[in-house]
Amino acid sequence: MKRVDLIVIGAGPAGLSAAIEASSRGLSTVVFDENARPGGQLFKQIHKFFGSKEHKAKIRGFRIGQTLLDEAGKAGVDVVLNATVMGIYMEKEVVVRIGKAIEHIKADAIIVATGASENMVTFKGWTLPGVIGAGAAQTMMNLHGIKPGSRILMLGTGNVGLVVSFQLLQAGCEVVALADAAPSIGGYGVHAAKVARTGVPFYLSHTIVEAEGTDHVTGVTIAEVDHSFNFIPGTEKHFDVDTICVAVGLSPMSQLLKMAGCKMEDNPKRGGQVPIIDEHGATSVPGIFAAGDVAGIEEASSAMIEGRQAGLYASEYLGYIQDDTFGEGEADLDAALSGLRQGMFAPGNKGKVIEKTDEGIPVSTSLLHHGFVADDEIERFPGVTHRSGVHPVIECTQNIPCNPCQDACPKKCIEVGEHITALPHINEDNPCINCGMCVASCPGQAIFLIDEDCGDGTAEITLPYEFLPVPEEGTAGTALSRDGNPVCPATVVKLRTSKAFDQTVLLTMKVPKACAMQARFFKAN
Amino acid sequence: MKNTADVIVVGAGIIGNAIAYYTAKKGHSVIVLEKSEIVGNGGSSRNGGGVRQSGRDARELPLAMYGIENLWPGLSDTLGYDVEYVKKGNLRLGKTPEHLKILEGLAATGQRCGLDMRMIDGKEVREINPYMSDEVIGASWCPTDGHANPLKATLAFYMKARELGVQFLTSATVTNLKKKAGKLKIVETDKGTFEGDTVILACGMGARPIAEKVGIDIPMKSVLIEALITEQEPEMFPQMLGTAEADFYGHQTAHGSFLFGGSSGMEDVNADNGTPVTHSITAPCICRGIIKYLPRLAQAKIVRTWAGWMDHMVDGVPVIDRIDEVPGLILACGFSGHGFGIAPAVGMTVSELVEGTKTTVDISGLTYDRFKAKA
Amino acid sequence: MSKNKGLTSLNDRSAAIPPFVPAADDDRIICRCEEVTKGEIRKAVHAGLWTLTEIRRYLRCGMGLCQGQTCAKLVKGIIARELGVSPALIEPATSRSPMRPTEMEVIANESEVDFK
Amino acid sequence: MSTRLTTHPILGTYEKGPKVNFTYDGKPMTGYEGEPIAMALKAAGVMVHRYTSKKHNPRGIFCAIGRCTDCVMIVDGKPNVRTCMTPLKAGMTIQTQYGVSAEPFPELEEKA
Repeated sequence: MKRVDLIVIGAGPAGLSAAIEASSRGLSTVVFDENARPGGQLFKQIHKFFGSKEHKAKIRGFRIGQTLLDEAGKAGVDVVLNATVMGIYMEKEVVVRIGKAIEHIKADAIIVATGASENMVTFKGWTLPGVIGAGAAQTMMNLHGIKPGSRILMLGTGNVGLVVSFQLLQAGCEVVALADAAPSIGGYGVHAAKVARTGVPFYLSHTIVEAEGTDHVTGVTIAEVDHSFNFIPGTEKHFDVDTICVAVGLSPMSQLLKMAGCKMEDNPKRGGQVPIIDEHGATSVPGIFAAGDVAGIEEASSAMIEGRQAGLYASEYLGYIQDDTFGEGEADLDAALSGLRQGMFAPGNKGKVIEKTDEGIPVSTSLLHHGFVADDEIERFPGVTHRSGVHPVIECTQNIPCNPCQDACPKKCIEVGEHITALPHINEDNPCINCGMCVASCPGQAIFLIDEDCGDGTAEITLPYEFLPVPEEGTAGTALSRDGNPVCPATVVKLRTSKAFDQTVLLTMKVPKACAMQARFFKAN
Repeated sequence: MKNTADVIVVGAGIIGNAIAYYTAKKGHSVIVLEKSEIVGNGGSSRNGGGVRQSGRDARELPLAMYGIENLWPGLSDTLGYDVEYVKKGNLRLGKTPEHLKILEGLAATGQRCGLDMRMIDGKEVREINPYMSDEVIGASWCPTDGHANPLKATLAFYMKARELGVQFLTSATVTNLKKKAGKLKIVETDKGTFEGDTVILACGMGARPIAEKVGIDIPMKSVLIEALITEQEPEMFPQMLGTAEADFYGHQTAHGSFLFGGSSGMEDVNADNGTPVTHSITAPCICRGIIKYLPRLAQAKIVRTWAGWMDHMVDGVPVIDRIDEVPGLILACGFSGHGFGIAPAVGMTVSELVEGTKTTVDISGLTYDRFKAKA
Repeated sequence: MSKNKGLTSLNDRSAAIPPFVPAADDDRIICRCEEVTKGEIRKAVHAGLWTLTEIRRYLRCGMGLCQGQTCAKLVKGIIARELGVSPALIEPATSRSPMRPTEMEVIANESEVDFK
Repeated sequence: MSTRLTTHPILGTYEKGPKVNFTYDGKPMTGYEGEPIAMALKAAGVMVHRYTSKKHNPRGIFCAIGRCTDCVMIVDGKPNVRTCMTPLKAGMTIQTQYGVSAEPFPELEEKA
């Protein structure tokens, strides 16, 4: 039987990273993926990633995917596409379907990086065409250029629900509302804020009563739920929609590991049925490793590091690594991974109610319940300061693992510090030169460059703009506040694009001086 | 739950469940102990669902014939759960003259025992089942055979028995059997000790190490069998199918999917990791077999394959017997891969053994003391 | 649903569980592939099928084309609620080859494929 | 109804194969070669891919990545083809699937 050192199952962020690591250490490595193109979900991720430099922060997901592919090519990784692994049998034998045949192949080590599948909730009418998973929406618009619908309700306010809602807006769809049965928003506040400021309402403690329609969705009714998730009569809200998008979490796709005989556990903190693994990603079956979402739901950034780790340990397991070189790489990866696993959204904090930031600042309750920081809350955060001339206002209010703003500012005006989950603060000693790098680099689109007083009764606000059409300079319109409501008239006075901004347009609008701390989005009339 | 009952049954497969049902129906209290956490975890959920008389050894044929005549037709109504019984005949197919010779032997046995069974040629095979390939040159045909859904039938007996008050304990491994004043009464498990006037071992291969505790050795071995099921297909044919060489057997279920069992020929020597894992070579082998006979199924998609241990008795038929040398012990094991179709009759018969009455069906060929060294 | 006191294992299949109460959403499809409803699953639990495997075998939920990708978690939740226990107590479904529905002619074709 | 995006603020334009013709329940349609069949249908405003066996309920795209199998249709005479994973080719015959057949259920005949 054909045998290789390592079989990696899944060519997503974890699998590719694992294969690159192992291949560069000399292991004969083959990657199988059932899809026609590699990269897993990375190529559907058009937003800039969070994290730090070593996590490829501020780079858009699909570009990271391309980089991984290039690296894999350079490392000599053999990626076999349209190759569906049908099972892992005894003695680490993998049976894979390629074309019209099946192939038996053995490996001395296997890394399973099969990722996750979407969870579902049921409601009346949930099987109607027009009710789709959030992943389906991403696939349609970001891979194939098809609008998933015209008017869409999003169920779920985890990061997937928030990010996909924004992507739907970018694709020109109307998102009528986001609903979530939970009492507070599950994903990053900054992701919610960039959706809320465009005027999309959030309905927390609300879920779907019914998807309406005979042959496909024509409307939806949501209603408020009590603590036991029972509907509260009289709270129904109806929307005419043609699409309902469901984003209620992910489950590890761990069936192959179970079939291979790995010890499994039901771990809600890791998203469901996961293999029991040690800190190296090793399962209970010697030589079988797990990396990425299949070992516990996290972000793609963590998946890439876990993949590298699994690749490293598989190399060690097969005797391709000397002890001294091993220690170094291991420590770097451990540090990178632990960086991502801190802050309010750390895996250990799942389900906990956090009332204060690490800095001791009360969190914004408006952000958690409505998707935006209220006017009377914003001033207490360290990124929000006032001075004359153009200066950054950083509306970053939660401890999330992210620090590109610190690296982006050439004048060291913005500081996050050693812990990447700390809230960014302004170094008042250093001047802002209005270069815009911070605005473009913030994955949360939470940084604004503001001249609070231009001297003529107006203020200028520079904001990140990622929609089409981009309004021309001189366009008159309306400024929307954080809650998406019109706040004052506004005029576009400057548009900046740059390769360094990576498709993010820096739009500067002029508004009445009094609205400098309210106006956060521009809508053409 | 209580720890005492009139009857303790070890094994909650279709045999154990049927015994529990018929015994409880007669008014006896019953406790069923099952090693797995799942009811029906052995061969009961890993077979082709054949309810046939044809091809059986003369010693167990009476059970099959009685069941088909008297029990299967009304079983869904009796149990209150649909077991999807279909009585539309069994085709055992042959492609070579050697195959036909095997089939003629089986047909002769059936006829000797009064079974309506005959040889038919390829043309008649295709009249009965137009999907058969031209490679099929003949078959044995038994019109009163049929099939049922083994998963549902096993659980139907369980659910009905439970309704009748039978107590089931899963994840309970029997660790010892003990006599009380010369009579087998005590069953020790990792979940406690149970006591009954009769102890019935209906746990397949598991019966061998348990029976050893009271000095009884059952000459059987375990063999891994595999099954597979397709996606839903348009309705094609109602017969139960088998082949002369038994390379596959199965039927189209009420749902539309095709359920087949089969083997690779390596079952006796395949390695195992302690759980019944499928082997990578078996499903391909079964599929190749099926396609030769039924080319139309080449594009049917397999959605699932699974494996399970079967208890193979040295002479290919079970022991169903009250063991005189161990008063209180009844054996019902070693069904050798064809226990499903006779399960209702076995359940009824064992309930008669419990009561000590003369059995309705002649099981004199299935005694424990029949095993002798070769002459 | 009232919580059942003391049911810490699902081994004693005669143990008392909360009574079956018909619900308005009993006709809701849970398994999309095999069109199994919530009510059917709930009734099966009350008939003694306390494991995911038994429920799947009896009702076919999770046995269709997608092999439970979508409904396994939902079914598990329903079983747990009916029994008044934590979903973690419900054994997970087994995983079987093939991971995706595969034509017989493909499985039958074990030719050497050169994927290099 | 949903339409094709010609430009996207982040992705720019989409790479597509050549335009090809196919039929959907006998009606001529066009799509791009190599894109999943489901996408070509979605772009053409087709929502219902099949009606289920038991309850005869409509289904369409749900997961779009080959997991849920809700989007299966009859493609070139073959039932249960996952349209979200199967690339469109010129001349394909795509049919709504009723149960596992192309025959409309009696009560749906009028619609079909």
